[in-house]
Amino acid sequence: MPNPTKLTVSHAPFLHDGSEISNKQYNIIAATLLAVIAGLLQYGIPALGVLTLSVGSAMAWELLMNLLTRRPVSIGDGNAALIGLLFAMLLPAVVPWWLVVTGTFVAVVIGKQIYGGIGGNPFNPVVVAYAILMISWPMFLDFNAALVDYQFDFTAGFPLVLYKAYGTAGLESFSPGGLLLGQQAGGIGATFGLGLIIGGIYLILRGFIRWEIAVSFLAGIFITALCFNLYNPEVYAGPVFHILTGYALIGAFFLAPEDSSSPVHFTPMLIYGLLGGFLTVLIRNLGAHVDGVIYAILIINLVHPIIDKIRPKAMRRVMHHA
Amino acid sequence: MMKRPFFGIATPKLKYDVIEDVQPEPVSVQPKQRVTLFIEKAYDRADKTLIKKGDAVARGQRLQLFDEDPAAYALSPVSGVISEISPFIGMMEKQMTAVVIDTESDREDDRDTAFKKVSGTPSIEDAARFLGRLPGKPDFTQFTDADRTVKTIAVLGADRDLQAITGQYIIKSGISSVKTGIDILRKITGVQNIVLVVAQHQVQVAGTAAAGVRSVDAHYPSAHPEMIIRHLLAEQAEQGQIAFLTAEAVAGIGAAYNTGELPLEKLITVVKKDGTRQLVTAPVGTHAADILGAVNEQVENGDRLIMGGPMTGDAVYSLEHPVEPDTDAIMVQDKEAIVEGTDTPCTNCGECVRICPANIPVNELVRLLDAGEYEQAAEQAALFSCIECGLCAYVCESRIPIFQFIRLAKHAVKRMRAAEEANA
Amino acid sequence: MREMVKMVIVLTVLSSLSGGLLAALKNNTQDRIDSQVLTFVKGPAIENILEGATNDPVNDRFSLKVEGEEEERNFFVGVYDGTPRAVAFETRASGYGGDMGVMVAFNVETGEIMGVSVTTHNETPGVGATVETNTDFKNQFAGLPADAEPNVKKDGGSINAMSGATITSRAVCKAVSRATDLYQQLQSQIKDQVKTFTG
Amino acid sequence: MAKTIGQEFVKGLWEEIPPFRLVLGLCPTLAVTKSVENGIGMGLATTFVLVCANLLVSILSGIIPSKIRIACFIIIIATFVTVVELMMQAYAYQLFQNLGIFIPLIVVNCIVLGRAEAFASKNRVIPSLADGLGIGVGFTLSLTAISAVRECLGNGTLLGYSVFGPAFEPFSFMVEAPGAFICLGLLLCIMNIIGQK
Amino acid sequence: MGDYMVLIISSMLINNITLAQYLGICPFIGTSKKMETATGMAGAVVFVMTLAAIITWCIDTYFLKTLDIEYLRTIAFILVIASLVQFVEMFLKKSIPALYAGLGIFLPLITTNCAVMGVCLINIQEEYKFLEALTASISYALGFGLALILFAGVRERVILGRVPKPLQDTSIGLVTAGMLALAFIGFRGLV
Repeated sequence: MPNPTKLTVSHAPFLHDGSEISNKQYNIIAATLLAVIAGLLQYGIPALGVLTLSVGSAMAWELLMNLLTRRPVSIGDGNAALIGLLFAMLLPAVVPWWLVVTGTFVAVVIGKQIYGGIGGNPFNPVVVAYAILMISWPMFLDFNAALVDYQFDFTAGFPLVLYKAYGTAGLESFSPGGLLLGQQAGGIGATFGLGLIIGGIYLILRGFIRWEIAVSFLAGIFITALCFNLYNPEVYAGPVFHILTGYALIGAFFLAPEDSSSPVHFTPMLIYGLLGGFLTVLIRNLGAHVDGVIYAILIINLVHPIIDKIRPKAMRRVMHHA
Repeated sequence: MMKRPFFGIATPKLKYDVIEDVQPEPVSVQPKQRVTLFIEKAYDRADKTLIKKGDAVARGQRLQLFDEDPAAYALSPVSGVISEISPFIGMMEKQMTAVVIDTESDREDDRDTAFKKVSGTPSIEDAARFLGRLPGKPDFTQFTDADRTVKTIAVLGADRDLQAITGQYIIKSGISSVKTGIDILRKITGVQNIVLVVAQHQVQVAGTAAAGVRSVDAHYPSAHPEMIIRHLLAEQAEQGQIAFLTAEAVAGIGAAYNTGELPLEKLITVVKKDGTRQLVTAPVGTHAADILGAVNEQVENGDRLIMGGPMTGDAVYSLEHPVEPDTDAIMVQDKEAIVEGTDTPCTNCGECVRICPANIPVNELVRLLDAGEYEQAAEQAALFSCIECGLCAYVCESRIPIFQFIRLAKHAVKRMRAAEEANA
Repeated sequence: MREMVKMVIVLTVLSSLSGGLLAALKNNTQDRIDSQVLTFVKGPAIENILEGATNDPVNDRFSLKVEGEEEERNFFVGVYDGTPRAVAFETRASGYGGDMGVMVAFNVETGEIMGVSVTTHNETPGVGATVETNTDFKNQFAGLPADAEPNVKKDGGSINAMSGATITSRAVCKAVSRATDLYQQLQSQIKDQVKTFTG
Repeated sequence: MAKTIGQEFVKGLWEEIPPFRLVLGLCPTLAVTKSVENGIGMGLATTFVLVCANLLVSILSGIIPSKIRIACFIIIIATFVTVVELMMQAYAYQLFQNLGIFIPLIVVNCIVLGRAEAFASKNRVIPSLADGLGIGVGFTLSLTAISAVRECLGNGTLLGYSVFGPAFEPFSFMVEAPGAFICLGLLLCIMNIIGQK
Repeated sequence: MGDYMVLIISSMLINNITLAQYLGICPFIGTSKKMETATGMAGAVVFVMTLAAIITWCIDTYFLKTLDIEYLRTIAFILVIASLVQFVEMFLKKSIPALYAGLGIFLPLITTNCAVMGVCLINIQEEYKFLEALTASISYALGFGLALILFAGVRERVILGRVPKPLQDTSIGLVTAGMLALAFIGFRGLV
């Protein structure tokens, strides 16, 4: 037959719901916007510098690794940008440039690319990077020291440092409403609680993050903090304080639900979140670290492959097969 | 139409299409020039075939390939002359033989009478011998297999795949033939418990067929035999005790014994590029080009032609591909609408796990398959629990062709195990 | 059987050779090891708290028998301006990562604590381990009377604990308390002995 | 097949360099490489034990009945480890303090027992010596390299001398436990890349 | 009671034998590629480590220290551990074959597992009393087992990923172990 029609041949199924990685990443980036803009308004130009440097260097590292490993260039999927953005959101507004670049190197190269790129990493790259920097240069990540040049019309202390040093006595100047609106020192994109909550709810409704993880993470914080608080209200702060300070909200909505480092089954997701919340408060109240969220997430990342084995049994096939 | 909803908190559900109350009569299509038939047997001893190139065949004639293998046959839907016999490789390296018959319109009335002679006394042997390639492809080996005792026959009047309405139309318009078929099945198989499984809106119509009626819900893949057993017939779920036949096949059996003539017109749902549907009847073996021409559907370079439904069908590379006895739908997809698969790794988002009707840990499975660990996938990640519905690949945000991975892996493992057994 | 005998002989000979070699080596190095331990383990801590002493406190030491203890304890003497004025000795308490040793120096004339310094510890790096360098914390002990029983604020005492390292701080307090007890118990003997070290 | 003495020595420096090629003896590699001084000290101590043990094992291999050979090897190795331990206490006490329990633990270092069992018990004295020396020097070189990287980045110094000047903020993660693991993992990767070429 | 709690948590999590004290890394990397092997090794280590620590503690306290020959500690300990492993192997083979089938192949590996010897030495170095030594040894052993099993869980996943060629196997294993150690730093101060 002369000149037959050339058809596209591929495998079933021939329908797709249209979801794609980049769409999800860009939506998560969009969801951070409220919190990021609030941070920029609060901290001004230096924060913008940190933010752009972080996003830019993260993408540069990704490109470099793509070239080195001779794999398709993947900066278009937005994941590197998201990693850079989330990393910057955790940082104080005033940090040296080399710290940002090292951080994104650790996040993108060691946290993600050496595991084979997106989906391979067993730990959240952003959290790994931040934890490593926190060990190396705690003085640059100390919010009270970093933000000393800023004049705010509210108590400009990092609530958790005050809490660690003076117990509940240091917390009188913080009101839940103020904390929710970002009247606290903290990371560029981690203080404006309301923005993070709105962004998180948007992502949950759109199905880009799992509500099971976010909700159970916050529930874990709430329950544990409540228990401590009831046991000794003089020493241990209440649950609302714990949820609205530090990295609790950004952790619950943006760090813990990261796909590659979290479980996928229903019960494991709940356990994962609850354990994360529990550890967060435990480390804050008893541990050596000021904010427990980073390590709590690392630990739940670590246990996720094992708890994800708690899953319904696969269906037994009953059809007869020749 | 099939996109992810804006609010994606719940697991997406794919709904089966429902036949309209006023459904236009199917368009009748006749093959132009030639038909192609597949015989499920390797064409490996070309000199020993019973049929030869140049043989004249009559409508309804059994075309058996080898003398010692009576199960490898096709039914000629037309009268004509065999113009070509050649090997054909189907999906998963399946070795088949393609037989091309040039139709001769002047021999239209020449009918094969072999079946008519035995149709007075229905028997399972004759049914297997003559009716196994009727439209709907009834599998009579289910009853002759010594390893299993069938206690229930499920007649599937709902459509397995999305967008097709073939099964529903049979129930709507041919319920009396289905009833006759069921009566004959009772007689020839000895199985008394016959259940008619239909879509919810057709329960009343189906009730007239004097059989137990069950309805499947509106969400894909509830009309899949595995899901029907699991949800509707769980009490009889012993391995191998339930046999499945499509309503079209049962109606065909009824019609065949009623008239002594073999019904060879296949009912097909044609889904056009714009998503509209058209029912068509055409002899088994009719080329897709003839059918698409009859419904005025233009196919261009880069479009996709799918034999079967959108979730489980096969994309074919030629418009000359024929309708097979079990091709319920023919679908044309515009090149703009095609979503290509990618080589991106799994991001562990878990959508596949949540949508999988068989509770397979698909995320783990796909990682194992990506690393080539097929045996481990079978042991740890329930590879063989897969019922091949295709939903995992439908929701995959990395656009991994998971469904194809799974089919390949199953094929590889089966072949490996067979080789091991042969060596043992 | 012969093989069995051979096995036993080889093993015995090998073990005895090894034992003999090591015993000889041990005897020859014993003294040097002892002085090395004093110099490197206790030395820095002693020099730290007896800062400004004109003698070498590690060498100017005496030992006393303490009731209920098998081994004798070493006491190090600090000479200031020609007069032996200070004595330092070590006490132990269990910290976060096991036992820690604390060297406590007393002024024999006033009976006040002159300083404390940590000799050995196994505390968490970055947390309890800062006890080595945290002078603010350690300076709180200087000037306390010899009958003091220091305690961290959390336990109702007057010492500010190092942030995040309550257990380590507690252990230091406990060790210092033990030292004050011991000092009071042995005060007269110590004073007698110290006098013998004149410049 | 037979290698010259030189080849026996050189193979420990590249072909079978521990712990990169011979992935053994990871614990001391990670534990003591915070500073170059410790790294070299540990390397030399291990080399001493390796050489002496190889020497004695190859001499005695004719006498030792094969059933109790492992026990004999262990006694020999443990003796030399104790010798190192005592000598170090007497003459290099600070190093002894820094290396801590990893000095007695040379006794369970798989490299030492491995060489005794796999090489020295089957070869003559001179090749065994060369083998022990080669592997030992290779191990020392590896430890020096790893500790150089870790000390430089983690402390900004090399053998105690400042490398990058006062403006450098040390990446102290490298001297902590997680840094040790990650650093060794990445160095191993670099070795693999070099080895492929 | 509280002191023992502190001891347990610090030995198990904070001063984890592998992740903080660098002991037993060879088996940690070697047996963590599959969950089954990891569980087997973890079981064997818990069993042998506890026994070895107790026996060496007794030998040190009642034999070496009384005779004042502590310098023979290294020889004594390694011989005790080696013969203990042999004995346990023989004992299990005869009396509990089921357990032997699970742990058997790991037992010979334990002789050169420096974690076992390390715990014995730590017990002496820290001057633990008998009960403390027992508690610490069990906690160290459990800590090793816990880390090993968690590591195997992560590693099973990492192995299936598309790790670049030069990083595969031990290299990526070490990096992942580093992240494990990083996570365990989070436990600091938790007593």
